[in-house]
Amino acid sequence: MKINNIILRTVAKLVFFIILTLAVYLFFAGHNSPGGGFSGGLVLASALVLLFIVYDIETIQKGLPIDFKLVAAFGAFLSVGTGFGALVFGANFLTQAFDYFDIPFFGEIELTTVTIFEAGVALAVVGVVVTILLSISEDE
Amino acid sequence: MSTLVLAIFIPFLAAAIIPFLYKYIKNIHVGWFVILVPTGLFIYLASLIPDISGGEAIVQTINWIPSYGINITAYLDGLSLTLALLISGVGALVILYSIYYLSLKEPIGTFYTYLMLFMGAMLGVVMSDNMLVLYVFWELTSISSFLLIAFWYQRKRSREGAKKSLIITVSGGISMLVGFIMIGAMANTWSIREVIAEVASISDHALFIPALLLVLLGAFTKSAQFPFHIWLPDAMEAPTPVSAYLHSATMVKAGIYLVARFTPVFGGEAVWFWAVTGVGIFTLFWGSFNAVRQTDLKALLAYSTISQLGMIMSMFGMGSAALHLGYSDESMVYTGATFAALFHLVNHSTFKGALFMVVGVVDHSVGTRDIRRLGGLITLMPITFTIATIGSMSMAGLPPFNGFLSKEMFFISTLDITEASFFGLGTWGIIIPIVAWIASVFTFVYSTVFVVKTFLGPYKEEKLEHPAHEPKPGMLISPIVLGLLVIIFFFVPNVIGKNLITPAMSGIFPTFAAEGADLGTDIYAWHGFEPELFMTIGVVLFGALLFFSRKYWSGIYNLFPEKRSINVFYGFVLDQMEDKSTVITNKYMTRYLRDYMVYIFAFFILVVGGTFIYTEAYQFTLPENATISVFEWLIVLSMMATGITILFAQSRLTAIVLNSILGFGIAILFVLLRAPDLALTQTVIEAVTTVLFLVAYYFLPELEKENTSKKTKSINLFISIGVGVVFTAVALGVQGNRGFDTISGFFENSYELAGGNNMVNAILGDFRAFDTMLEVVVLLIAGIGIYTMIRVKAKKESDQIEDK
Amino acid sequence: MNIDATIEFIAALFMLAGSIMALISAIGIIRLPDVFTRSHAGTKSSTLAVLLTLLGAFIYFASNQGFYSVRLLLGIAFVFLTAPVAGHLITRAAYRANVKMADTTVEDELKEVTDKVKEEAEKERSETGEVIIEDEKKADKEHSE
Amino acid sequence: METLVTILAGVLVTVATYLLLSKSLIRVIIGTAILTHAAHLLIMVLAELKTGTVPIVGEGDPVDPLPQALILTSIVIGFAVTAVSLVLAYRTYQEIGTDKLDELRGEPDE
Amino acid sequence: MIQGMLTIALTFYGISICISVIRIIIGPSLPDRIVALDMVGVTLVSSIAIISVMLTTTAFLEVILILAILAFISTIAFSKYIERGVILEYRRDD
Amino acid sequence: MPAQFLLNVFIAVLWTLINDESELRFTTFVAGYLVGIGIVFLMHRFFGERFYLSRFIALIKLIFIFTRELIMSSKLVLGQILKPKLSIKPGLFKYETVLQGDWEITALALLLTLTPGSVVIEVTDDGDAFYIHAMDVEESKDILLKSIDNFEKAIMEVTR
Amino acid sequence: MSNLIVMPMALPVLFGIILLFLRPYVKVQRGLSLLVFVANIGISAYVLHLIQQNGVLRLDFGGWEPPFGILFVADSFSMLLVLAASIVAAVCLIYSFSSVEPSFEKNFYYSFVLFLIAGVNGSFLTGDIFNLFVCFEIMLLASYVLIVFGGKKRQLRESIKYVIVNVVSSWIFLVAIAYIYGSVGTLNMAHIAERVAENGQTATLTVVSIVFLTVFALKAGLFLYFWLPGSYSVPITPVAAMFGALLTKVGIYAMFRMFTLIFYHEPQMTHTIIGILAGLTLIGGSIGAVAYKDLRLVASYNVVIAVGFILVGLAVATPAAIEGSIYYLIHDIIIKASLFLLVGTMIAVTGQTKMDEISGLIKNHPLLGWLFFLTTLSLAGIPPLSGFIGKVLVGEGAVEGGAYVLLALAFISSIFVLYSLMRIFLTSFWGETIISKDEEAPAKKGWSVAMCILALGTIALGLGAESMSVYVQDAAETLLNPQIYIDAVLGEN
Ligand code: NA
Ligand code: NA
Repeated sequence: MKINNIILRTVAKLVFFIILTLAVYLFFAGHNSPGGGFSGGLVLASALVLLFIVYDIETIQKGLPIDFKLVAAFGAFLSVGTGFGALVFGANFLTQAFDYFDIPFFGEIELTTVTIFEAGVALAVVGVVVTILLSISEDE
Repeated sequence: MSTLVLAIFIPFLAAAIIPFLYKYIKNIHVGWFVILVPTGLFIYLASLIPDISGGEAIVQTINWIPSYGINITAYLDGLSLTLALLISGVGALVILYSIYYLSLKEPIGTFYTYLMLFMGAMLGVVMSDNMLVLYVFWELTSISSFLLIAFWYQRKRSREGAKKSLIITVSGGISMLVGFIMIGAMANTWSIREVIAEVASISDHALFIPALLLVLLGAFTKSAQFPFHIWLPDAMEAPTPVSAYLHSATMVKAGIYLVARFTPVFGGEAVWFWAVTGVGIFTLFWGSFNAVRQTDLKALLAYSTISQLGMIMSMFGMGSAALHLGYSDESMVYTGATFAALFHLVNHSTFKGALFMVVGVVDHSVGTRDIRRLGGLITLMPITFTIATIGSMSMAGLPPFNGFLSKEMFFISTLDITEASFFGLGTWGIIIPIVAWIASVFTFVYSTVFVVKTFLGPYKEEKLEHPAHEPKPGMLISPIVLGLLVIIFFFVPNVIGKNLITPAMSGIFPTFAAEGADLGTDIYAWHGFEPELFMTIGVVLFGALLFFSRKYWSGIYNLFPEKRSINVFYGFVLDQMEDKSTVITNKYMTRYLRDYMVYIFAFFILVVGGTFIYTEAYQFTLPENATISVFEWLIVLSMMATGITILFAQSRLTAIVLNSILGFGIAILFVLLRAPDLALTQTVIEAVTTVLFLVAYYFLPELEKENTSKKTKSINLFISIGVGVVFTAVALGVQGNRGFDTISGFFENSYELAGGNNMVNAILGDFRAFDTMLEVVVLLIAGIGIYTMIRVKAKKESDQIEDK
Repeated sequence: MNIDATIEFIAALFMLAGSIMALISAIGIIRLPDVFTRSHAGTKSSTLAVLLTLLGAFIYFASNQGFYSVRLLLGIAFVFLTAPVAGHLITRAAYRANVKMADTTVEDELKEVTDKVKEEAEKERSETGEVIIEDEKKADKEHSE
Repeated sequence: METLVTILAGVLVTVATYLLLSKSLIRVIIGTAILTHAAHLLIMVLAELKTGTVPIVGEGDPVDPLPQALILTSIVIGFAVTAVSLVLAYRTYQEIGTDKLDELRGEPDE
Repeated sequence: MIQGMLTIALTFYGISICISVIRIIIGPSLPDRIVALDMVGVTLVSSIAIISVMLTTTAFLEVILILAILAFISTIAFSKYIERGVILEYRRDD
Repeated sequence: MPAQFLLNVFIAVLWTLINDESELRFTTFVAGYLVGIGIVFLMHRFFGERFYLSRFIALIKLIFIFTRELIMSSKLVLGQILKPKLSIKPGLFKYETVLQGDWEITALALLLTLTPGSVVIEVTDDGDAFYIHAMDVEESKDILLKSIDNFEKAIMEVTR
Repeated sequence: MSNLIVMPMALPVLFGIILLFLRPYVKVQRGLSLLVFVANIGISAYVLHLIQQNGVLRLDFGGWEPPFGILFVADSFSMLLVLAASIVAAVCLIYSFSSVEPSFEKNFYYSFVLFLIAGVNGSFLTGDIFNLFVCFEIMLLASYVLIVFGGKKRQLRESIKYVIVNVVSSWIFLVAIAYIYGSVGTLNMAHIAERVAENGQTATLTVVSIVFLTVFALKAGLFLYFWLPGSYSVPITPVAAMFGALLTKVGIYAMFRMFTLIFYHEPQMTHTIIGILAGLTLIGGSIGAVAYKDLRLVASYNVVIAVGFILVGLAVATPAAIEGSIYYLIHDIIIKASLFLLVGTMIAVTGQTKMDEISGLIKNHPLLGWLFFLTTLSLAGIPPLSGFIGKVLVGEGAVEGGAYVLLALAFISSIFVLYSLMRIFLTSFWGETIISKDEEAPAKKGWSVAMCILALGTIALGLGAESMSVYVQDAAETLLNPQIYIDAVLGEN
């Protein structure tokens, strides 16, 4: 008797989007409440892990044809790049800049290089976690 | 301006150029170019004789490492000049000889490179005032000697000989270096002249005697003194010009030079006297005694060299007694020994150089040096025979050769020293002339053996590789010159005595010279019927007797069989060292991770725990704790139980489930400890880790029961508890000893400073963003690294070779 | 007692009720005879406990702080969505891994079907080299003694 | 509470140490994971405990946020290291066919 | 009063966790342990909610969600492992 | 059906614009949306479909039914756990459902599993039958079958 | 300007990442990584020069003043080490060009090398104790990957032990950081030093210092070196060279920093322990160096000996001793790289790993032979090569400090060094040439270029010791007067 994964797959689709949303939320919320690049990235990674468990790697990669190694590298590049970015402005390495802007509809918005930095962190986390799991799973 | 320093470096320069000369000049023997170096140096140095003999010393300095007072100071006084002339003079002759000795088929470029390296180093040794620079050159002589001994490195014996000489001489050198460092620390200078000037202030220092012994160790090893002499016979694997030059005329004299140089520092100490004299006298005897039984001509000469070096050494020892007394008429008597030592040093170079060259000639001619195969060469090689006879008779201390003069002076010194009433010489002093005399008898015997066995008796052509014949005339030039010098020095000894040795004496007895003492001695062949003459006559008579009755008493050598010799002992020590090191190292380097863990944890328990107890760090009172709610108790207890259960987990899945529980437990503790970000991250990481384990489990085997012995288990348990206890104890100690507020108040303004309300996030993203950035890199390395580890797999074939 | 305090009391009551549910479920987990019955207590009775507790917390924050936590509601929804899936998956896994059913089990209509499954699984596992079933049986034996 | 958690950390260290002394690579790796847990608890405990609110501006007088940031960093590093060790372990098993450390000694040189 | 109720509730949750941990420890089968593990996750979710209320902080509400999600992911990972011996497959035929 | 929703949103936006307040307010939008609901309900027959919010009502009904079942069966299971002497007789039986499609089957399975006392262990390949483990077959199978029936109907109201 | 001092770490990190995107372009990867190291050589030399003029430099990351942020501190000691590390890295890279398999190059080999060096340089430069931990981890993780490059059985077997041992030592490091933070409430090393000095080094702090000592002893291979020979003898040659030259040095550096800047108040306790450990290390290393015939093991035990030797200087802690240790550290970085490259090349050329299986190599590879000879002499501290001045100064310090046992062990160990390596030279290079030239793997040019640079380095360092003295003396002065460092960090920028 074959395994019928209908229940799991149906729920997983739903859950995946919940987690995804949560990941994005955590990423942006980190500034003022728990969360941030690491948490956001990790949660995002775990969402992908869920998909990989429920489906199979080939299926997911077809829908998501990304080289996660490069995602990780790009993330790290963003983080390190923020460090170098400060040099352009003559500031000390890794000096973060932030300011508040008033934007219609959204109210006061904070724009900060930390966000770029943390985006790097998040991407790196996602990239690495997925790279690790896929590398092992694809081993012959 | 710094011509003298330059003189030292010219041979090095030559050494650098020779390989190119050799490569590009094919038609002419490179030796002809090389010989210009020592010849030029000799002429230059000789031109300095008038200055030096006038009592001047030349000092020139080139800075090397001035910050540490390590400068190349060339210092030329009588002592240095004497040796420098020997080095360049004999050097020139040896090179001349080698041009005929070494065929063009040999890698002579390399040969002369080494030789020039040696010559420069040797000049450096005798002309350096700075102890450390002296050491630099000292080691260079050892190395060049090593290279020359192993010139025919394809032969195992060459390699062994080179190795032995290197180990012994370099070890001695290192010991000498430590001695120098001690002297430097005491006197606060590296300059030998300055040390000598300040010797009064350091002679009571606790390190004075250790330094003395260490320096002597260097001297003894280099000059092949008993029991370090064993390298010298093996060094005879070198080409004969090398033996003539390094291993009889010059390098082995470096140790003697060192003793002479440091006599003003250490002379007058009983330890110095007995060590130098005693070792020297015994070496004199031991060398001569063993020379007799040799069947290889070069080996015979090697032991002879050992013996002669011992003799010179002992004379320097006896001479040093003068410094014990200070400048007085009585002490001046003892300085005679030093004078004799210096004189014999020169003489030995002439006759021994000649003899080695003779052996080379014979070897070259008939293809063997074995005296059992030789004999009757007198008619076929008359010139060679003549030189051999001159050399041997000088060596045996017979007139009219220079060896006679210095041997007589030696006997006088041994007798004089028995008169002394200090250093326990009243009781033990008498041993010195007795041993000296016995050794001289053996010297006579082997000298006779050398000539008789080689040149007299029946000619056994069938045992030779080639029929005997005189060599090319060029090959004989150098031995003839040396042989002539042996005779010339006998007749006009005072030319050297006045111009070189007397100034050298001032260097050895500077305090005496300062007080205007006449340190020179007129050398006479005829002293009248004094005890020394009778001693010489006795030597000849007994020597002759022993020579002819050899087969009756040679059984005595069985008392000193090969298998109990120092040589064997040396081999045994090395073998044992290698074997035992393997055994010892294998014993603890088990290549078993568990043992490594035991080492780490045992270290942690013993050293950290030990310090904890030793420093009484356990004396603390715990600060007031936050109260513990029932929930917290339950969580902590559950975690403890979970942790302990992991130890008993039979399956890896159970283990990882338990680990997950621990992770959740940590997360809830983070919640209880007000760390939401941590709880968040911990939870996700824990789950991802679990997935990771499960993914990896696919490739891993199931847990098996650890069939460890009860004993191992209890050791493991003991260690584990120990680590836990130390860990906890120190943690509690730290809690009980908080001295400062943390710097965290700063971060409470995270909103104003970094625009974020979440302090932890502000720290990670801004205050300590550098950590975070690097952490991302760590992750990246792990991620890409894992990909790489899985992708890069060994090819099967190459694995087999490498995995042996 | 003002209205806020009453609401907060009710919230606390919800939470307390939830904890009692959880406690009973926990007892079930220890008392019930096999993994299938335990999963009834473990994965589902506790769901009710979560429902009550999170609801209580939601009410409390709403009343006390005027804070309507969508996250708490999302949490409830999430637990409701996932708890049954988890329960379904564990029991299915347990069944497929041949975990023993309680002796009191009265009927098993799946058995005849799974005999076939077992064969397939056996085949597959022998290919992958995994020995989970055997091993768990062993562990099973060890612990039930 | 500090003392209790310290002791818990100590117990975890003991457990982890015992695991690190095992033959099985999996046990050893789990041991390292537990060690990391203990270290994190220690860092928490050695900061000022429970005397404040969560370290978010506006919540009140917060606990020390710095150790939390350190632990966060350490958690992530710990994950990276665990992943690497696991992969090494299985690669080792793949190539050599054992995960028993006493069988992974290799040959002595002589 | 409310604090007291919450403390009791939290204690009950603590006891539930303890009991579940006991089930994890004694097993006997792996699914038993997973059931209990899942239960611990859910119980912790509730506990954190109560702690949040006791501390009157909303800082842990994210943790609640995350814990619920990851307990779920862990559970399905374990289940799949028990069922199939592998949790991430390159290609699945069913 | 999405058309109905879009129309509703359009009405809400229109409402907001018509109001032409000095600043944008969310409440205005909500009000507009409510007005829209009324309009769309009246007009839904033009689309030839059900009113799109009727599913929402059915969903609420489903939740209500479920909560009732949940509490009932929880009581049952908790009661059994707390009985001094366990007297349960668990069992595994097959149930063939009339529901079809991923979402329906999943929903039923979830609801069944959520209510204590029953777990869906397997879904057959073609998804037409469940194997259900019941904690106490003898006592609760009938009750269970009844609530399955309830669930099936409620689910269909939402989905069809 | 002070941003310059982050470059020795930031550049390798940045380019390590960039290279990940350039996977197929091996030539570009080579060029960029070499460029990074050459730039680092230039930067570190320039910064070294700056330090002599402006004193200790610091860079507060993000502009956050110490002790709140993280900062890099460049004093002569750290910068000398960075310079030496950069040179060695560049050389090993050059060696890699001609020796590393193309498949490795395509699998991010150069990135890992860059990361490794980034970690090493970061460890030398950081002024924050936790950041030191992170830098260590960068270095370690890169080393975990590099050690196993090739995936051979031997490599896997040893690397798993290497990883676990390092995980445990990193754990102890973390624990030590927890203890120190618990004790003094700060992470900035200068600030820790100030606080420790302020209240005195209490018994607890002494215990904590010993925990740190345990960590660094493990990393440096001081007494706890059992993991070292196995690990250092398995990686591919250029990696082994970087390991042998650099990794233990980081531990040694940390020990010097800790026990001169922070924990120098109770030397009769701490420095005595260091002395004892150094002595035991010298003995163990010496015995090990002559125990085996495997070339790589001999080289590895020589690493151990050097560790013991350098720490004799710290144990004695007189100015001469510290200066000597610094000289010796730099010397050892250069010469150990040389030794491992030579040994690796010998193995590559012959396919044999044991010295008695190789014979007469000098005939076909004279350059290799003479470089080996030179390296042997340099390692034994034979003048005028680079080991000499360090040896003399440490000896002088030991004499001044009355540490005669250590003095004896330190100098006797050089005899063992000489013996162990001369044995290789005698048996493997000299002797009958068994293998004919065409049977051997050809030695490529890049190999010899790399080794010649190092050989020139050891000669130049020995002959030109004076040119370094001003830096070394400044380094030692800063180490011995912690206030200089503290003022530079906590004073106004
Ligand atoms: Na965060
Ligand atoms: Na659940």
